[in-house]
Amino acid sequence: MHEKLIFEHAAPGRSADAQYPRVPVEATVPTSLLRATPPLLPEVSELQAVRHYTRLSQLNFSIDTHFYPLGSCTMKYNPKACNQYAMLPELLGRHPLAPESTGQGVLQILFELQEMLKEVTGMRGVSLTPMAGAQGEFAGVAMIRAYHRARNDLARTEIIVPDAAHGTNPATATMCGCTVREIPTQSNGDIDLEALKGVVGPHTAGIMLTNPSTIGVFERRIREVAEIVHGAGGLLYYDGANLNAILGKVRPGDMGFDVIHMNLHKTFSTPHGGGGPGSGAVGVSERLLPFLPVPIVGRDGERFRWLDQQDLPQTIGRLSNFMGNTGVLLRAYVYMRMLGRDGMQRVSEFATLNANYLMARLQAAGFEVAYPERRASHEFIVTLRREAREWETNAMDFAKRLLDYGFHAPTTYFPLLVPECLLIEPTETEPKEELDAFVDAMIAIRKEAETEPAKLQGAPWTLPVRRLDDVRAAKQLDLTWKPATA
Amino acid sequence: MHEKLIFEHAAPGRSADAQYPRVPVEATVPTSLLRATPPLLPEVSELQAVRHYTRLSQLNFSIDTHFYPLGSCTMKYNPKACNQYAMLPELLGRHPLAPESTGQGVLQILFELQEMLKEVTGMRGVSLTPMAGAQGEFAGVAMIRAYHRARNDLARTEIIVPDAAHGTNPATATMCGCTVREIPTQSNGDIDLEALKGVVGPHTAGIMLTNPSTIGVFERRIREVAEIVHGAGGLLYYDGANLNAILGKVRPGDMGFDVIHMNLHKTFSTPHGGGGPGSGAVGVSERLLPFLPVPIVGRDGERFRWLDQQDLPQTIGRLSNFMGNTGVLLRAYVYMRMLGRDGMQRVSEFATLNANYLMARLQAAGFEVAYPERRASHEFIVTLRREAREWETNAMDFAKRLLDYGFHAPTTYFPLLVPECLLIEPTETEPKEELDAFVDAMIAIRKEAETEPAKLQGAPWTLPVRRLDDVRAAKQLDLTWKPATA
Amino acid sequence: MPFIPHTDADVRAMLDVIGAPDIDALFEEIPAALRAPGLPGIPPAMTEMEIGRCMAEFAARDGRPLNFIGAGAYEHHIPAAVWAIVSRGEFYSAYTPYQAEASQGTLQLLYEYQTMMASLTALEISNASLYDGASGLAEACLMAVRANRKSKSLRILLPLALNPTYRDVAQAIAGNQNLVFEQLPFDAKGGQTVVSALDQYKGKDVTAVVIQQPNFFGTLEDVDAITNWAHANGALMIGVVNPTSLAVLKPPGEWGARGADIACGDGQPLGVPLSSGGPYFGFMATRAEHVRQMPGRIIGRTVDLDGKPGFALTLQAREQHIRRSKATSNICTNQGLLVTAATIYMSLLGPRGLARVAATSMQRTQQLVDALTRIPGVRLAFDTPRFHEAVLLLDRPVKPVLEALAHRGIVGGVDVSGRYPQLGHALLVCATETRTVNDIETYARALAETLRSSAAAA
Amino acid sequence: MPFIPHTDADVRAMLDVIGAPDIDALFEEIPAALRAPGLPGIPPAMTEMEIGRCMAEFAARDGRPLNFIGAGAYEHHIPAAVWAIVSRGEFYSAYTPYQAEASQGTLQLLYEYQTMMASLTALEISNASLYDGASGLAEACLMAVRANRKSKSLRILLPLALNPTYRDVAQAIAGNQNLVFEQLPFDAKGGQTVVSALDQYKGKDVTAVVIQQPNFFGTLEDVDAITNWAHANGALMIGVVNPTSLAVLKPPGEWGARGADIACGDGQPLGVPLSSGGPYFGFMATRAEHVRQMPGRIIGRTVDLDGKPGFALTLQAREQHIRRSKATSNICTNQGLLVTAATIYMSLLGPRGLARVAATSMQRTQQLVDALTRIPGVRLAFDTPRFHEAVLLLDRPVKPVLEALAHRGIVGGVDVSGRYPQLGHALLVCATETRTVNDIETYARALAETLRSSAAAA
Ligand SMILES: Cc1ncc(COP(=O)(O)O)c(C=O)c1O
Ligand SMILES: Cc1ncc(COP(=O)(O)O)c(C=O)c1O
Repeated sequence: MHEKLIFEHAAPGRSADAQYPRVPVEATVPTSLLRATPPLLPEVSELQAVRHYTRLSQLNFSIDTHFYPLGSCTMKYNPKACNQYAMLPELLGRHPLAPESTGQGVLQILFELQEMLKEVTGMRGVSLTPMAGAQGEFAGVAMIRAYHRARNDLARTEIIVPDAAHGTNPATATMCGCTVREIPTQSNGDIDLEALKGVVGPHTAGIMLTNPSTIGVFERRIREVAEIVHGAGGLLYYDGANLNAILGKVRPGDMGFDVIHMNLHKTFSTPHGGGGPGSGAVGVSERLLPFLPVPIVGRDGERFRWLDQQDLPQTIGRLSNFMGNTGVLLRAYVYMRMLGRDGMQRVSEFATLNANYLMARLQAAGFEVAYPERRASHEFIVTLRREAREWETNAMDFAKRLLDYGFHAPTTYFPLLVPECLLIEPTETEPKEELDAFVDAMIAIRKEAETEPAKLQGAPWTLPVRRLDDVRAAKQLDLTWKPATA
Repeated sequence: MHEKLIFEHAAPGRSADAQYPRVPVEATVPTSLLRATPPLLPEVSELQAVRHYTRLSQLNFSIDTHFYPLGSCTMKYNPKACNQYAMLPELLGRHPLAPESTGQGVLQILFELQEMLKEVTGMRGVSLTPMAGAQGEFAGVAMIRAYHRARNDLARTEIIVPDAAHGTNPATATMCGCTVREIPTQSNGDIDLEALKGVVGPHTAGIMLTNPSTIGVFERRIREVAEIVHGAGGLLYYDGANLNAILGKVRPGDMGFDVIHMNLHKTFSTPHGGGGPGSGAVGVSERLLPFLPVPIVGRDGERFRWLDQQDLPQTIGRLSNFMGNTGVLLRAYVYMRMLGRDGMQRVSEFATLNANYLMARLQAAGFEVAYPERRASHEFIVTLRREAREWETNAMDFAKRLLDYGFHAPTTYFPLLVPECLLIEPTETEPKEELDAFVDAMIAIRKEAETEPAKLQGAPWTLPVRRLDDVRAAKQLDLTWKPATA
Repeated sequence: MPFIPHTDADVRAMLDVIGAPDIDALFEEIPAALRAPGLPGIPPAMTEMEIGRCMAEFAARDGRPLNFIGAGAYEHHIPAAVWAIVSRGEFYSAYTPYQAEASQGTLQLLYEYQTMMASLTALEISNASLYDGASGLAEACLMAVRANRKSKSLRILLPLALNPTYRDVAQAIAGNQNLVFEQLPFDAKGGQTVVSALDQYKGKDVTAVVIQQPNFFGTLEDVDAITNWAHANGALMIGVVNPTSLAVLKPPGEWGARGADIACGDGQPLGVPLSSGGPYFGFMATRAEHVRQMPGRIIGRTVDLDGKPGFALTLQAREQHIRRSKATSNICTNQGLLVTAATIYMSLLGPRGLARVAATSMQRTQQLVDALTRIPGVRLAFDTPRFHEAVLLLDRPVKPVLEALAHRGIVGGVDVSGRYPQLGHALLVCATETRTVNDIETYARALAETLRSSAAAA
Repeated sequence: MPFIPHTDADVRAMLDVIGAPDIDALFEEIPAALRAPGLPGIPPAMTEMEIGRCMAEFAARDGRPLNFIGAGAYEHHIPAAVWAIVSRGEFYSAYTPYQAEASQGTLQLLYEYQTMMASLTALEISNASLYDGASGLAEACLMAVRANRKSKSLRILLPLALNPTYRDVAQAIAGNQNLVFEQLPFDAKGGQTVVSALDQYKGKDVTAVVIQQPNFFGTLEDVDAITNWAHANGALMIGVVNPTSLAVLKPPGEWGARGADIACGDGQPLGVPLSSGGPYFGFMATRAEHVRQMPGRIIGRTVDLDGKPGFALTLQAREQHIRRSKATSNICTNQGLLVTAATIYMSLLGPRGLARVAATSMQRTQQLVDALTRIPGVRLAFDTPRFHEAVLLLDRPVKPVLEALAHRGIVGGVDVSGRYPQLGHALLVCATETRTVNDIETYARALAETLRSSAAAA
């Protein structure tokens, strides 16, 4: 189904009149400040807009319609209750700067959320303001810097990052004015401790780690890592993107981390929204408490109130105009309350069960797994290097062909250190049947790769478009529609 | 896309636990009253249910996704506001039997709706309780009967119905214990007055008419019809299914009708919901006021209250357990307030413009229109008898092929008196471009009918299923799924 | 022009094609004398913002009192997923699936619904909905007349313990076809229909016997005995049932030796909000032998040209659009969207969830009865097994008590003494799984205070 | 197990395939000493019904006061269609469109969004969102450093009349890369940035000049003069703008002789609910020449293997997942769903609707100012052209007045005297098209009474 652009549905003078004030009013400003020509917004009727965007929506794969095992992204079911209860009219209508006396309900929710996240991470303080994982990383590294600065330890500007790290880690280090030191991953998936020892020193601000790492295994010597880094005067940052794997099983605080961000849109299942919003709440150990980004919800007896710069004079400051993605936080809160203490543990148990089962089945089916001697965490890596070598195919072809089979593709070509890889994260909310169907599809596709590789190379065949030309997209930039100049 | 049955997603013991009380409780009733085996409800997770029904929804055509010119059904845009504001938590949560003091808001809405419907129809009283058009018809004919009975005019048990009438009209007459006298339609689309004169008499309870009729033309001699029927002692029933065509242009009360039902789900755009709910509010002239179905909202000064059997001792009674489809009424109310007095007139103007334009274009393209010398009302009939004669095709083939072109089919084979007909109702909310695209599709299909009729006979080709075997459906009844007996 | 997409240029171009000078000309066939001078009585248009504000104000005026009424409409928890999916345009804005190939979503869902309802009632066939429970009973009575070919009397026995509005509606609808409804009394102590009252009809022509389980008072009837009596006496058995209760109670298909013939009721408890009385939906199930007498839409599974399974409306020959004056009913538009909600609801609850909702509701009602009957001046009318409703007897008129409770934000039940004067000051109460122990205490406290202060005032 | 579909049989079968005795064995690589003993501090699970009740109670506690605050987040009417569509699972539960072919819905929508925003700002290129307006400004400053290759100073001029939180956020984020923010004062009478204050920077290396239009006080700035100054002095011009205002105000791309280089701001006014502060979204637009310096996702139109048009993420080489430590920003997850809302909002409003919202909001604010300044003890701080906010000066501290108003259900504005002590008792108020003349009167009456009674009490 091809759907025209909204602009192509427009006609001059057409509009959805019910949506704006009936009476025309002049904008009373000096002409020099006035707009000369109206903006190119579409002139369509309400039905046209509704039909257009409803049809567009149907062109998407999503959790609600498809298995979506996108590794590192935790595409689990987003309970509808979270959306419904976060969208109660009172909650939606509240202005962020309204007096605290008119917001005790929402403040209590946020306070309780802070407390629950402390418990889950084993940290001492939490700030909810970062608006996604990467901003949480920013807050974390900025706190590490502020810590060293506060101790007048100004030379510490290096951030150590394993080669398997997500791109946001090094990018964040740079945004915080640090330089990045990369260390290799061993063939067994663990960090190379010798290499780590080699890079730490008086310039070390800290290390950023995910555990389990982006290659889907748990770093067993995490205490040694902590000792080495702490011993050298650095701090440990925990990238919480993979918290789903260990919820209730092991806490970052107990592993020795000083700061963590959590992707609430992953572990706590707030919707991914076609790219966001997320939330990157941060938690810290005792020593970083003074530096947390503001505002934070505090409690005075029965009243809740915002803690601000005045309350935390050493804060790294504000990261958003108000207090972050409140609506996302409300959803995470509802989700956490529905899980409860037992449900949270089940999350990691069944996410891990699903990943290990899927890994075992794919292995049994002859696929090469990147770290076969390791337990999978909540995700694992299949490398298609053999398939790529033997037949005219690659991981991207497999990914595109999976779409034809009705599955969203796993993450492709990440982490960068495993060739032709698929990073597969089934999540705990998928039933065994779905995993089995995925294995069947993978087997069928490999058979096609062998016998009719064109089926893969040309894939997808059954979607609204066939394979798109990315190179052309980047070379012949077409980033906005322009009306035909008739 | 094939989607399994929900039962095929189930596994014993699986469930959406967040949805029911956590603590098991015994049902404390004598065993003789207890259920022995659990019912066959699916055992699925919340994600499975959400995914299944989301995917199922995508298999539908609907106004929100497709042009849907289903004649006689007024498939116009259903404004989202109507849904949102009818679903405010307070409105959804209110028990129908809660004291009137706790329902003044909703009672005021219903009262105002009654008043607006009186104005629109030119009638003296309105009851909102009938739950669809057909129940409105029932209420209307029952009132006609009650009227005659009250006058001790017991012989009047015949209802006159034109041959073009919708099936609900004769079916309703029967349900009211009346017998049906059918009268023919003239070739110009008007009622045969001589035939009418021939059937009226002392047995005549009344006549049921749609005006404009189901053949899409306005009965010009409606005053004569009224005189004949009234003269014979009968009453006039107005089937308001086509009210969209004349809103604000001519009022049934002014034409001489004694009773009308309105399909609020047509003219007042409440959603059709895949088959309902609707609302068949009825309006009556002075003489039928005492017989209106209860309850009705009355007003005592500033308070609103339910009028019941006690207030209307001659009422035909109650037609539903409470007061009809309140939620539908709320939606109609919001819609009417958004239209306002001018907007209502525009409804009929543009519905009529669209129908006449589409008719003119199809005629110009060589299609045969059933009543070419008449103005179309908000709908019109194309007969494909020529196409059916000349090529191996028929109206059903055209309808099915239209689906491939992305249009819902018009109503087929109704009214029964026009062979191979399509009853086409574009409604006022469709833009000219959509009508033009429909004409293009009709032309393309006719070309196919001539050159490759198999394209039509095998249609649809692009939908989730190809043409379904209706005969088999009726012969080899398969009305419920049965688990495989393994 | 809200909701109208026509530009001035469009209008001109379209009129040109039509060959009409202006839009008004399109109405020229309407006799001038009849033309309306506009609609001066209709208020001017509001924007969406304005009506939204207005609706929010109406809603705020009504508030959200704590509800203890059942009486045919029950406040159950509705999973958020239900209406999130029901509100999708593809379900919401489609119509009756006349074009089966373009409506497989709705059709498959309805087929699943039929399966669930058939199983819930333990009967073989379900239709795809009627308007509501009360009108559904009227349809069931009319159907019984058609199905019971041996009976000529049109006599239907209705228990006095049947929801009185159901009786009213059955009378209003089926009365026009001369059905005769006669009443079966209930036992003053137990609140159950008196089985021995059937004896007077022995040997008489009875078309059908109706029983409601649980009955209007919430009391459980001796359905086995009554069903057996009906069948022994050539009558069809019609059960009016609460679908939630069927998760724990014996289903109509298993009543007595042969099972009821028709089950009907209101589907509202299955995911449909109270919403001041509707839209709800009526359900109906029956034995396979009666399928051609059943009113309403029925969906069947069939195959397409490629032999692939698919779904379509079937047995349309029973319906008004084909059979016209000889149809099984005049119903056309039904309550499809509510059935959509119910199907998703039942899928989410499953057999275990629905049973737990039923059992918890029973327990809550018992707790409510216990708490309220501890108050001086309040006692229980019938101490027999019940589902999730009970009749309480007060020592004074009910209405002022309910008004006083309403002022405290409590909707405390229904005054049924008007319909059942023989009971005295009778109050019908209900608590479902949505009422907490706290809620029940709140009610009990408020009632105790109300009775105390009105006693003091008197 | 809420949200987990595994049956006992599934678990057993799966463990067998894995070859593990139980689920716990899957965690064996975690050192035993680190294993957590559960999560005792987390409360037990609630059912959906329970948490729903709880949330409704929280919400009811906060109520729905009448709002007169803007200050960076504006209460506009949001068409019902917006969130009805945004909430569709296909938008709501998808992620970043990495698999373009399976994400054409999101991608096409974003391409449409980019077109709308580019046009609204009169710049050539828009990205697909940043977190919010404040962090967007920080990104714009960092981008300016990259884009202005001639400047080495990292010096950015920020007006004091800029939303102070934006300044805080810019400092918190960009400060780590040693950007230096210097302040441009505003005119005490007019509330506008003093253009002549730029003179002191003449000949100095300035990387970029920021201006907010309208500024934090709602006042309109002389954007032409400032833009011209920036360009004459080798600085890039960054405009922080309110998107609604752009329907009537001169867009950044047309400021001065050459237009601003970067426009950014918060997209919240475009269909995003206030929701206690988020999620909103930041937008950013720029000239084509700077596209490779722009942070955030960008969507491009391309063709598929058959030559059919389609949409894909493009210019990913700027982003963290490819460029890592050299990326233009660390942003990954953005605010896609809010952009979805904004795109639908802009489609529904169109150029006419958005202009009318803007102009009506201006008018309402004027009416509000007129009504409030009629009250003794209340006067206007700046009588210069403004958009839809204004600073009022009270004759006493603002905070207690706001608290008193809150008790009357009115959220009367923001106390800005903390951030701007030089203004005295300053109250920033706003009225959009959602505030009626009635609302304004209600506020005026309440304020008059509050001031009167607190005067009496004092
Ligand atoms: C391992 C890892 N770290 C960090 C991030 C960044 O989080 P966000 O996208 O919320 O900014 C991601 C997100 O995909 C991730 O997978
Ligand atoms: C002309 C006409 N009359 C009556 C009806 C019956 O109305 P309802 O379907 O609301 O019962 C219809 C519905 O399609 C109709 O088109």
